[in-house]
Amino acid sequence: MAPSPSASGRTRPPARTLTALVLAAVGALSACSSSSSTTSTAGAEGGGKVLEIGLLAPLTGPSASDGLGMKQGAELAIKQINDAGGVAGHTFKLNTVDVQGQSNDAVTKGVQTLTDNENVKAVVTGYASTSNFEIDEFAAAEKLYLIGGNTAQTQGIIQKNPAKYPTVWSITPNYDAYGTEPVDLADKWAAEGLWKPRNKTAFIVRSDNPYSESIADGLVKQFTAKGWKIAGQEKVPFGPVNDWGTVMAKIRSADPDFIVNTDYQVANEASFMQQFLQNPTKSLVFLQYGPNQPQFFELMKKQADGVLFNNLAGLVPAENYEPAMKLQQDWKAAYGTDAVDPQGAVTYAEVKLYAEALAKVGDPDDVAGIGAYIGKSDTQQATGRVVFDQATHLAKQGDDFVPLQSFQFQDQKKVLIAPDKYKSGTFRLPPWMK
Amino acid sequence: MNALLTVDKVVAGYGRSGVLRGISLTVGPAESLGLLGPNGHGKTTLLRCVSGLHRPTSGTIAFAGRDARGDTPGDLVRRGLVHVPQGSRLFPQLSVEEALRLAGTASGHGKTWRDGIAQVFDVFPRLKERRRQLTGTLSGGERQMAGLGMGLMARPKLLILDEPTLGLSPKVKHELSECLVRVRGEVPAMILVDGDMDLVLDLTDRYHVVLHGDVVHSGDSDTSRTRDEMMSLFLGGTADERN
Amino acid sequence: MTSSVILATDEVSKSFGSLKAVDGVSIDVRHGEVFGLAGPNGAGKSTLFNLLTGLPIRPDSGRVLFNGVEIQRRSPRWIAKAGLKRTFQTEAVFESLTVRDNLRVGSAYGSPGRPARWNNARCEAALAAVELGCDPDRPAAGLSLLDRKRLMIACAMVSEPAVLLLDEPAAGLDPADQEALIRLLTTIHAGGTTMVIIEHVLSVLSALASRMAVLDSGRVIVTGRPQDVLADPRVVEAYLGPGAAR
Amino acid sequence: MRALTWASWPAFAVVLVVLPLVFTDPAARLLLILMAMYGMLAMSWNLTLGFAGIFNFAQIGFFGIGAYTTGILVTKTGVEPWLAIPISGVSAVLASLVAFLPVLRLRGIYVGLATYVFSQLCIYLVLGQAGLTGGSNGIVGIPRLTLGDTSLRADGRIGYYYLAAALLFATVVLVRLIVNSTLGKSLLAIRDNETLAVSRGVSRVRQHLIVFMAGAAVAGVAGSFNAFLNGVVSTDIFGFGYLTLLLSMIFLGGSGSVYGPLIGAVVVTLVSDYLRDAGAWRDIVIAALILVVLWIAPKGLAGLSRQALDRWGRPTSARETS
Amino acid sequence: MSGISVILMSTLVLGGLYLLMAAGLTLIWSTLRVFNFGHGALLMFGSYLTWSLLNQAGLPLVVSILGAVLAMALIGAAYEFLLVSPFIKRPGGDMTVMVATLAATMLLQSGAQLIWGPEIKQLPQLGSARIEIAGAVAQGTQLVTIVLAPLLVGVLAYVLKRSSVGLAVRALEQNRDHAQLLGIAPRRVYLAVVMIAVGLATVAGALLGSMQFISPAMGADPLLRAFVVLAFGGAGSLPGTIAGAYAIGLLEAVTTYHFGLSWSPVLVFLAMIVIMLVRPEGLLRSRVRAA
Repeated sequence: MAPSPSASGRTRPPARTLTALVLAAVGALSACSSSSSTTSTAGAEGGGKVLEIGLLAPLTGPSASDGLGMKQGAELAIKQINDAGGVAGHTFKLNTVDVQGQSNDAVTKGVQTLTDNENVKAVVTGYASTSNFEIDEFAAAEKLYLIGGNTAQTQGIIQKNPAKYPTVWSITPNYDAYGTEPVDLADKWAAEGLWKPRNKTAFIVRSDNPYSESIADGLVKQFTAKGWKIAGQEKVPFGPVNDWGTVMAKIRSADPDFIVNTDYQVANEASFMQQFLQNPTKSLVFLQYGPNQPQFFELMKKQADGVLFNNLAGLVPAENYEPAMKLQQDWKAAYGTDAVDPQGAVTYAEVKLYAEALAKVGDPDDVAGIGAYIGKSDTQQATGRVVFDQATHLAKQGDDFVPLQSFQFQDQKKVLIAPDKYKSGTFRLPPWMK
Repeated sequence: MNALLTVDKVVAGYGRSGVLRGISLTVGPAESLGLLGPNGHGKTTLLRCVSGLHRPTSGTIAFAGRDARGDTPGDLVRRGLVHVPQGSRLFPQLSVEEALRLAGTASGHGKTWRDGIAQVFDVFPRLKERRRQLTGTLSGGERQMAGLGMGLMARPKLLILDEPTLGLSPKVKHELSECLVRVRGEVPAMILVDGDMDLVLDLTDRYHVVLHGDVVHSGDSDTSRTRDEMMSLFLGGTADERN
Repeated sequence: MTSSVILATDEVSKSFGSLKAVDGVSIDVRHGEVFGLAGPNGAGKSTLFNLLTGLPIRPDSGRVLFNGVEIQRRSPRWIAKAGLKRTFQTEAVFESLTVRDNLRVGSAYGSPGRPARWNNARCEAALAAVELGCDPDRPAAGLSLLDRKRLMIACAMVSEPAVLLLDEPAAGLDPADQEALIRLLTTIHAGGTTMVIIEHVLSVLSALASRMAVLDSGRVIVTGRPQDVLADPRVVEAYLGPGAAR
Repeated sequence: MRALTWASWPAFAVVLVVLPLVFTDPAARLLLILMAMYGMLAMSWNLTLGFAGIFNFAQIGFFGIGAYTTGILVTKTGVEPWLAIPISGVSAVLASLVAFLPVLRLRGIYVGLATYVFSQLCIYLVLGQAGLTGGSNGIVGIPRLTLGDTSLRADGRIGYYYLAAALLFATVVLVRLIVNSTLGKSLLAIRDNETLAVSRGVSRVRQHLIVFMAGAAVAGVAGSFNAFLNGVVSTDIFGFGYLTLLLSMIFLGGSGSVYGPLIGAVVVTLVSDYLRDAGAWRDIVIAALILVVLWIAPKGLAGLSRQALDRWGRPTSARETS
Repeated sequence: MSGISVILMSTLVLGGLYLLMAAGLTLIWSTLRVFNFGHGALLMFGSYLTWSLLNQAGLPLVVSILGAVLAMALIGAAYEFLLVSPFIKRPGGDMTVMVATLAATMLLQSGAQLIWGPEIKQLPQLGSARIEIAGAVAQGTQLVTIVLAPLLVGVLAYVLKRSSVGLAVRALEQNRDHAQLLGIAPRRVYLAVVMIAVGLATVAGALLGSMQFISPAMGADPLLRAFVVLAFGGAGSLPGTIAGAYAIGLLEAVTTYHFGLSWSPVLVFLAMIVIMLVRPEGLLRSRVRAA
């Protein structure tokens, strides 16, 4: 297509702009391709010594503190491995990609970056997207992908055809226990006389995302099965929730025995709790996941006392469990705190698991071999004993495998109150109920 | 002679169209100058240049013995050059009293604005009646009075009035021209532009006719020849031919 | 007699707040003539033009008849397409378009029915008609004042309007340019275009118009042949103040 | 000079064809694809924003609606994927009719507010219709485009590159056609002086609607392409991130020219890729770049390059005589 | 019963926050004819500055807020100087200014992330006062917001009504040319207006940072709501803005209570679009003007 023939006098701009454009594009692209080729020479030639481990982590956005934990965990593991002289003649380097607010877009870009990069031999994460769609991408690209969170989604994707995903393994177990444990514990405490429910009613707050929804659904089912009444439910949009006022009003008018909020984002849960405490009801409060993050306690301090929460994937804080104690020491040496970030424990374990597999298989390009080795492995990690279920590629759950740890803040400390095998304290009535 | 205002060879325009083509004039410290001439020939642009709203392309403007070209309208107002612009939009949401007070404080008479308002109310008793009314709701004549009053609030050494009777009915025009006589008594020097030639000639000492961005004719305001010239200018042909 | 009237207003009025800008104005413009509209500043001339073209205001009362059809409720675009084209007091052209594209827009959207095919020849003819000798591919922004006025007129003429409304075409021009413009308008009129011209300077009108009306304070005070109108004492009073007619 | 123009289109096409053969690295290919897609979006947005002077912030909405149309069609209805591309364009055009409502009555920045809110509303509607759109989860598992048995992803996404290049080429042709047509001239006329334009018989509403719909069609197709490229769609596609990214492309490149936004797309894509690991510094650099360009070169990089070429090509310019 | 009181309390808190934002936006819009897309980012930055003065410089809370307001007013002056005045006089300058303020948003947000990190922060409660009305509780910062926001904006409105500076601002809004001829220097007034507006946004930021959390993106939501307030109350009229802010607060509280947090924004935005279509000059504008 050409400009209209009558326009004889002003035919220059397109030609000139086009030239400029092409020049700019070619110049810029050659610059960029040369930069990418420098990285490829580092690894491609003769089984060069440095391997990259990709990390997908939300370094910015609402889950940034989880992302920081993931990064710290992976970095600590890599440093330890490199300091010990590497694995099978290779040392590791971390290649971190920010998945921001876990948006599909950002995750996709991150996945593309990592799958396009030949040097990246394995990718680890605590969690990346909310739907774990990236599992298919990594499987298609035949990259090793070790994942932590959103196990319901992982299970949904993998169990249709586990053979299609030989390189994808989740070191976090099935979340079903999240949907039952709080109910079972509440009944247990009532039976032990630690707590007297007035009418066995529960109020459930959920966030509009698959993780919160599936846990909330599980809880509703379990509450009903155990003879509880659901006094009310409220769904909030996924993302920052600033004003819980109307939700609180509904909670107060329902006046339940037990309040569960499955919105896992730490800021939302902290503001939920702060606003609840302005005018509390005589209810137990259970917050899904968020209080595990150190930031929750930093924001809440004394106000955190009494809050119940649990975790399937964090470090097992038991004095008699050696891998966990070792990580805690190393973490303190590296980062100055013995509050090991739960996501850090996950990525730490993932890197260690990969290193172990690589040591056995030897060739980092034998992705299938490494994947197969990991699938059959049985290791003691800081998060518990990791053995994989072949039908779902998830780690097995249970007190003898990866335990579900339940906590309560007591006297401004995080106290493990279940399971009995590891526990360091017992449930107490929260201060607002006294 | 020591002129209060000197405009020398000023060229100005908007974009590429030239409006003023090297116009020159002076106003003495106690003099009243009239500008006559049809629309679109540069009178308003000249006034905007003088009061600093518009930058001339070339030429010099001096006020009270100082070069005024770099001055903002605010600087000039505080030095005593006050321009009451054409049209009477004023500040529709300000009351008469607020508008007058603003004119006083903005021109640097923050301490004595109350006295100023009292004086303005002496000149325009009508404004006193309307003091609480928003200027947007005033009649056309009253709005012109408010505009003039705001001009007086700045205690001008030179007051520039651009078409004060524009769009007024004959009756209101007559009323306003009486006010203008009083205004003339309050200010040392004045430039008056108006479509009503009689009014201009009554209130000024000298006049210029501005055509095509330059002064084409000047004279003393009391000569009767002025009328004949203006007629030929506006109506084509001279009065003699028509008689 | 009535059959030759192409554009007429019938008791048209428009107020802005308390100001009666146009107050019961009735004029009629005949086929092929040049009709002048005069009056001092603020008399309501431009407002009347706005009412004729519906842009951007409509009359409060009264009718506007174009070829016998009431158009006072029609959209400005409809009126333009029907063949009533105006120019503006400020020399308005589309500054970011070239001279050629100014004409192209005028032709493509202003013509009644389907516009004739736009080509070089039409562009050149339009430029020749207004004696605009510049490079048609230069931006309109750089033209001199007179050339902008020429372009504005050409842009209106290129759609072959039935009536051309000119709002103070001579404003801002020096005498030589004014002469050139009057010559140009005479030529265009000789080509058969009906014109209504607003002009403050009556001498320009007397050179062009066959009939004229003088407005003051929104009302028509005199209508007639220029030489009669100029001699009327009411006109002198309107222009020069009450004392002038003595 | 005329010959050069005639030659420039084939030359442009040749460059588009050859580029991926020069840059075989998958990362560089991906960058080329993104440049082409953003180029399409930015150029089509500039039709309304730059040429027509409409504060249209709904373009991101059209992009997202195109993407969601494709996502829903191919995952829920089994429509032939290739067919989803034009359908997405059409659905974006339909959406543009709704978004155009504010343009009927509002002016200037108010149009900006209303159209921005339109894009925000898209987010909430998508979240509200979770059954269809997957809610905050988005739509995942969108099958990739294939040609015969070959996936467009194969060989470092070369298929996607050529699809993007073809779409970009078509967009450039479309934008040039519009800009050079009487429609394009009338848009400038309305922007310069609406009253005069209306008095010349130009209908603001009609002309603006046409260009609004044309821009929306391109954005819808780009959205569809994006859905196939990524295999997922989620609500971030309506978000502030894309908005600022594309605006910076348009204004960095120069909103007054046809190719400015394309230049901007190339530059911003490269800069943001180069600073991929720089975290927050990336946005700081891009924002600073925009501000510097706005300060020193109001017409953007395109204006700068034009100035440079003018000086270089025609040392004694006789363009302005007066 | 408690539903109504909760809605009312929510209205007062939300309305107060939106009011602080929207009043500044309105002021800037009516005098400079600029929609400041960076207002949310300025709020965020003010909030962080308050946090720093409190936790890093160790100042008392109230002093920190005042210090942040002053510091932000200076940043506001730089903002006007660098981002608004260079562009505003250009042809098509309104769009350029808008892009410049968007770029400023990017700069401030990323800058905040670099300076303060991605982790959220919080300011302590402002006081411990607490009232309870029919089951609805307001305490600490909420209570301060309920009182302070209308007080500040009311004082501002009164100052604009009575003082010479206020007269100058209003005159400039209504007739820029004539205002200059009276001796008003527009640039100085613009500067003052931007500084006041940014100061108000900082107060809003401190309140928000205490009731909720401080994060780089915290300003986006209040900005969007403030836009809705402007559409509702008619940009450029302070009384309209006051009414609009509480109307939007009420609308939001009611819709949140009855339709949930997910649907409330949809309904609020729909209301805004409908109002803009039906009454582009703002729903409340003419009535307030006539009063």
